[in-house]
Amino acid sequence: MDFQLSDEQKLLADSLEGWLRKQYAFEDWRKLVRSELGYSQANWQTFAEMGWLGVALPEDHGGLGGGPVETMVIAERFGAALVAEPYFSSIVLGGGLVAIAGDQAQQAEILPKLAEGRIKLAFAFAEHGSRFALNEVATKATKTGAGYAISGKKIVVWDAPGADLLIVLARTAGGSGDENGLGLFLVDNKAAGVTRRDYRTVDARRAADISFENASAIALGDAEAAFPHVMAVVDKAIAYLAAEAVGAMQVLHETTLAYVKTRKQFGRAIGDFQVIQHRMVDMMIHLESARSLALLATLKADAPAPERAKAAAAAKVQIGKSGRWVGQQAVQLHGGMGMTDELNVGHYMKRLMMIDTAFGHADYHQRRFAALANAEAA
Amino acid sequence: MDFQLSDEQKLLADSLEGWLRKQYAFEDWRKLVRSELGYSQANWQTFAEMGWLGVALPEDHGGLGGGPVETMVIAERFGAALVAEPYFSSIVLGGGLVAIAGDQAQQAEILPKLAEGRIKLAFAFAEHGSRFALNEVATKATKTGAGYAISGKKIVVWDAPGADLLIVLARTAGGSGDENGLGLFLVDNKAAGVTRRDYRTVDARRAADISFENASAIALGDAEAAFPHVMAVVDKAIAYLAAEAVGAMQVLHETTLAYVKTRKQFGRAIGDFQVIQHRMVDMMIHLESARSLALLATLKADAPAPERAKAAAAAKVQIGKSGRWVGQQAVQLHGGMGMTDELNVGHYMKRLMMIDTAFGHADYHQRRFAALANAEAA
Amino acid sequence: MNLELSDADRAFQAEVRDFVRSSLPPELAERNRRHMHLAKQDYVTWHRLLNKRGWGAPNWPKEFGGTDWNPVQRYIFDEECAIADAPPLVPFGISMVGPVIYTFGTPAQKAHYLPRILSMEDWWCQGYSEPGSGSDLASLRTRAESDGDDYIVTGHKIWTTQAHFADMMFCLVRTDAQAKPQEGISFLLIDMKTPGITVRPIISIDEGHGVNEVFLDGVRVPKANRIGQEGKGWTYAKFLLGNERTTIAEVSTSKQRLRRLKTIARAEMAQGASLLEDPAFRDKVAAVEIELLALEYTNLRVLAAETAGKGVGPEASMLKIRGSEIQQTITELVCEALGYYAAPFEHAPEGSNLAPLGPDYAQGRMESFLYNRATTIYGGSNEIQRNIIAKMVLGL
Amino acid sequence: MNLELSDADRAFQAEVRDFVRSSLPPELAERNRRHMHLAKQDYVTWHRLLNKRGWGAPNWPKEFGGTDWNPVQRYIFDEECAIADAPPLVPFGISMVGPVIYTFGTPAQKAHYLPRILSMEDWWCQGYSEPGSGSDLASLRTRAESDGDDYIVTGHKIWTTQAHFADMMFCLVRTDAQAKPQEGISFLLIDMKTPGITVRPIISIDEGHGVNEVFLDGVRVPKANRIGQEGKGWTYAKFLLGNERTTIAEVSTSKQRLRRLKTIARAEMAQGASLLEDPAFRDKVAAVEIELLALEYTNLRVLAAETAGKGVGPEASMLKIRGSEIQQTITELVCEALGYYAAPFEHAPEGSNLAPLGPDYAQGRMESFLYNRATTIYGGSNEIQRNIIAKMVLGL
Repeated sequence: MDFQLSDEQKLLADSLEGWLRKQYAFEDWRKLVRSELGYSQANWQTFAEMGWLGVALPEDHGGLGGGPVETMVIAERFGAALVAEPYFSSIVLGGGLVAIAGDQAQQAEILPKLAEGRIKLAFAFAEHGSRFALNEVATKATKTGAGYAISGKKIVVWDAPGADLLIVLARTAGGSGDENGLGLFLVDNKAAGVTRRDYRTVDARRAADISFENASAIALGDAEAAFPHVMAVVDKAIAYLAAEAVGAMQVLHETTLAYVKTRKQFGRAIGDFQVIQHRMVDMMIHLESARSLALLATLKADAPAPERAKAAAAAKVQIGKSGRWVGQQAVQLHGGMGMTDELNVGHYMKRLMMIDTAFGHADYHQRRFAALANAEAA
Repeated sequence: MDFQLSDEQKLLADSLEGWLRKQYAFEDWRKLVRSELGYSQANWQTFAEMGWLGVALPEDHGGLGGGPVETMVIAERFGAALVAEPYFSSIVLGGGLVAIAGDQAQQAEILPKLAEGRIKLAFAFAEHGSRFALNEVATKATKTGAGYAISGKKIVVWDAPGADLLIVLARTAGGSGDENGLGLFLVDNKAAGVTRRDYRTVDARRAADISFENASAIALGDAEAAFPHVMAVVDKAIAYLAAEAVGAMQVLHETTLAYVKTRKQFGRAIGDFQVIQHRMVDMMIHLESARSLALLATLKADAPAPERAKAAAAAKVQIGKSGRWVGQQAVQLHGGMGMTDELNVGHYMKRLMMIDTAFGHADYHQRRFAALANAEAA
Repeated sequence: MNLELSDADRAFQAEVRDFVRSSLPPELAERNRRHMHLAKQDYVTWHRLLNKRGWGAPNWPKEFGGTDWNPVQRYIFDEECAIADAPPLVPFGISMVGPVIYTFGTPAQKAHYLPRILSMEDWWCQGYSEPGSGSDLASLRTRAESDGDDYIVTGHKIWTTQAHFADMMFCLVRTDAQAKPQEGISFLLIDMKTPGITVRPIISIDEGHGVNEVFLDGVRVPKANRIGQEGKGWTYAKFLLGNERTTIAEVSTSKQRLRRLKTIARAEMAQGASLLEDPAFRDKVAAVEIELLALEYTNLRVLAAETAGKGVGPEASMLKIRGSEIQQTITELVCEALGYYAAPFEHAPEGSNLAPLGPDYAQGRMESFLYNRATTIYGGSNEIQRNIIAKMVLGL
Repeated sequence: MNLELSDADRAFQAEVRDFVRSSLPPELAERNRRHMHLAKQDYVTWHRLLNKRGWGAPNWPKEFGGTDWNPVQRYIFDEECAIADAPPLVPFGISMVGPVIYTFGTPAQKAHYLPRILSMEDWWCQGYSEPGSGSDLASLRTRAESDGDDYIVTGHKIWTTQAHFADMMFCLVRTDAQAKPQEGISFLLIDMKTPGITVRPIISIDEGHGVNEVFLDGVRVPKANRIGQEGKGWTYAKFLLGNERTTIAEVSTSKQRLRRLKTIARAEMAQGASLLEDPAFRDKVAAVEIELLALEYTNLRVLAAETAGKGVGPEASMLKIRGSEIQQTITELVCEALGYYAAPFEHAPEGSNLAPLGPDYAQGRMESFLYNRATTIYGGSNEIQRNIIAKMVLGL
């Protein structure tokens, strides 16, 4: 049992922290998210050059062959800086899906470009009416001569506006809710039959609702058996989000702690009041509990499916509950200042709320955890 | 809209408070509950003489014709004094069932004796395996020449050891879970075929598990259509328990408030610490919320079934949650002293826990409330 | 004891309902449903419709143009307005400064200001908080120096709701720097058009503009605009804060939001059933509905005590605590009910022909959640409210 | 980073499991399942079985008869003992006073007391709390007056766990009434058979006898029984309190109780399905299971930091807070799972031939819930633990 970062992992952490400290202050972030694209293409190239895009991609295809721990190191730092660049969509989800579901040729084609920052991916899976169930897919993929034609509507596709390729979860067989008959399909974001409605999200990122009308597509690997791959990548993505949330909560805890030490009311720093002190302690307990389960989800990310899924579900529950609580308390303890768009605190709260929503709220994963844990013990 | 007690109701409250103050101090209670019977027959006679047993029974049959408000006035005072005499079992449940389900002759026979304290009733409804569902009844009532024969097993029949007559909920027709085919049956507690295992409960009261083997019984009213009567009486009983809980919480709040004002640690009264102050405030909020819904359940106790049931369910949820929280915090704030059998605080906590258990925990009634409230709004 | 409305109350309820149904412009109700921050004209329109009916100041005595309604009538009125999605009444004039003026004002102040509040010729704002004194009002630093018949006011107010709409501000200022913190404060009525006043918007986390900073730089205010005695401003400020007992719990608004929450949860599907049938979500909705029911009856008990002339003590802080917590729970559950459609955060300009994103009921819900995070902060944070109860009610 | 046990750890795990399986008398495991308060002999039996195997003091260095186990090995040992329902180790000797004696004691003290702790010839109890000083130990009033080579000790200790079993007490006394509160305290080892000592039982809310009052009336204690320097007792007391980092979270016990909770919830039927399938109950179980998982990994992180020689700071207070809260949640859910059978409260005497009331798994569960209400009170209440973190970790 070992909870220490390796020397290489520490170097990675240091290089991230150094760059972010210099290039990614809150005011830099604010400018980026107000731009049309919502992030910086130059930053993305830097991420490629620093090796961050490829660090967890396979060595055979231009990556550095790192694993979930490297991804966690990145996630935690990106969470602390609110990084808006589409690492999560393009690398964790997109790269993850290509690496697990794509055939050798597809991997060889796509992954090196991803690592070099030459293309970006977005994953279109959610539909209105399926809520968080990944197997409830109404979007259809129909075999054509050259490949597939996709029809259907996907909602809230994160980072779709800036993506080159979309990976679309669609049904080739079976009925709604079947885990069989689901495939992943590569669709050019500019292809005919792809209609995007782009928008900003509450956490200042970009997303789109996308209609597909017989959009031309090719299957990423097996067109009928993608579901286990999706679940595997989503569980890894949850580990990423958990670490991102830990980074964000850490900043909120530090920022709020500094604030309560200096803000005066009734002639005393508000941090002198016992109720505020205990609130800060409970914030810390939430943060440390979230950190423990983010670690667990990371270290189980390559474990057999039930073990992996149980750890991911537990982490998702914890970051959902803790993230909301820590975010809301940070706003509360900042008083009126916490309510302003000008301060960073509210933006962290919003991001944590969106992390809770991604792939299903705490409730949803609590039920998933119960099913897995109770099956195990029976 | 009016939340004031009438002059008569105030008199009733005064007479209860006066008597309890003189005759029912905690040390008196402690002696009573350690006796074989667990309460005082002399007190019971006093209750009869003071008119408390009959106050809410029908005027036609020896009662004073009072209603739910009079019952609430009694419940709150009895809750504050932890009164162990079987008012709830004998009068609220037993008397309530006879008054609603019994035919005229049965009412004329039983109710005056109840009001005079000459007989006591206990209500045998719960079965292991049915948890809190009152319609899940496996105990059978079979027609015989003279009446019915009861066979089955009832658990945790409150106050059965001291009762003269048992009212048994049993099935004459239908299968488990059917609301039709249920009847109420009067069984002599000493009848052949009745085997009782008596015991003490955690709140220092008395109860019994009872086996019936062809025990001779007569039907209380209609032997197949008692279920709506049972629900009506149980909802009134919940209003009683809610008011009893309010009385108990009030004492815990006052006792704990007095304690934190005098108990010193680190050279200050612990009530000087802001965390303790806010805890006391939250205790008060719980108490007042419980009081509001106890009132609502009381004032809706004679309303049409869905309205009555919704108010009772809401009150049961509130007193379940608040009662547990207030009880546990009272123990916590009393520190080691709160953990002793010698102090009254732990006994109130135990009683509040049993009140939450009676007829189903907060969860159970929250679901019941949701079903009623969502049907109403749809 | 009984919970029934009297026949007179029922008749009143029907009267209010009929009026609101026939008078409230549907597009106004619709805008109120969708937006946290209405345009000034929306508030004014509704206020004037009410005032025309004689209901411009539900809480005022008849002699000043009020309704003389009893608390039960005000409760009924609030309920009916909330059910119809009417815009909230703007509190600064009728609920806050109005009673101060008719209780402590000079005949001239009454004659001038009260009719203008009723007609909404004057929109008021509240100059209490300052950057250094949020919940701790006694530490305020805005100073008013005597200069003949005037004061010269200099200072910096913050979190001033709708100052950008306001014609007048009631304002706490320090007239005596030597006195103890709570003494030496005076209560002034300041014309917002006076030279030296600058209003700067504060954008809140919902990206809306509701609150402002107000800078006062050598603002000349006639002493005739002072309420009551110099140095006694704290008394009037406390009177004002203590006056808002009956609506502070926001029960009617929360009930309406809860109805909407259920509508949304009925429409949202989760694995073949509506979200309202999902056990975990249903339980959370039921839990808050029961909390709200408890709050409603606690509020009614307080109203009844008020009607019975018992006066309302600091127990009312309890209503503020639970009311704000429940508002936050409901607005958060609404966002949870929306699932992924809680995410889009586009503020389409009025009159835009872009179809709304996601279902229509999703519009403005996240904004509402975000803006409501302030309810546990403003008007004395919930931490302060608990301090007040501990001290004033529990004697701790 | 990895979570795997090393091969050596796995071998150790198998060794412990085999030993516990083959050595723990089944009736002892059974009694431990059913009762909060075991007989003295039950604890002694299990301790001596372990000691015979060389495991009498898992936390001690080898030179004093301990095991030299690393934190992971101790974690494995705790897990295996909990899974087998072994009685808890009695902490007073091996976890509390033992390390104080081998760290600060004289050669004579070490030679005399340590072997007697290992063999459990001496049962120890802890004389810290007094009626006036619970969480505020520095205010203690028991005084020790010098009389030649002895002290004469007079005072009143309370909440003394298992004093009625004890042969020896380690005791904080005031040797200098003039010094500041935390100075002037000394740490004495007192033979419980010394004249002047009276032990009075305190019955707790579970109706069990675990704690006591201990009255000391002119008790003569040789100065040779003082640990370290006179007036430095506070140092040794803090060392002792700081020593119990690894087991304070009670993770293994809670995991075993959670397994039992699920067994009960699987057996209890509610409307045609097991209670574990009831959505609300299932969610509550899952919630606490996830909390416990977080605690387990936080605990492991602390152990790992300890192994890496980083020492453990006051963060460990966090383990006490969450550990006790989780214990209370689980024991409360167990009582809830029992439904009406949570009510019977008969303490059948050992050897009674009355069948137990209700299902066998209901035995002792309410007692366990009630006794566990103390976990957030003793060892420094959770309020105090939060004060400690605020001050020592957060600098507030």
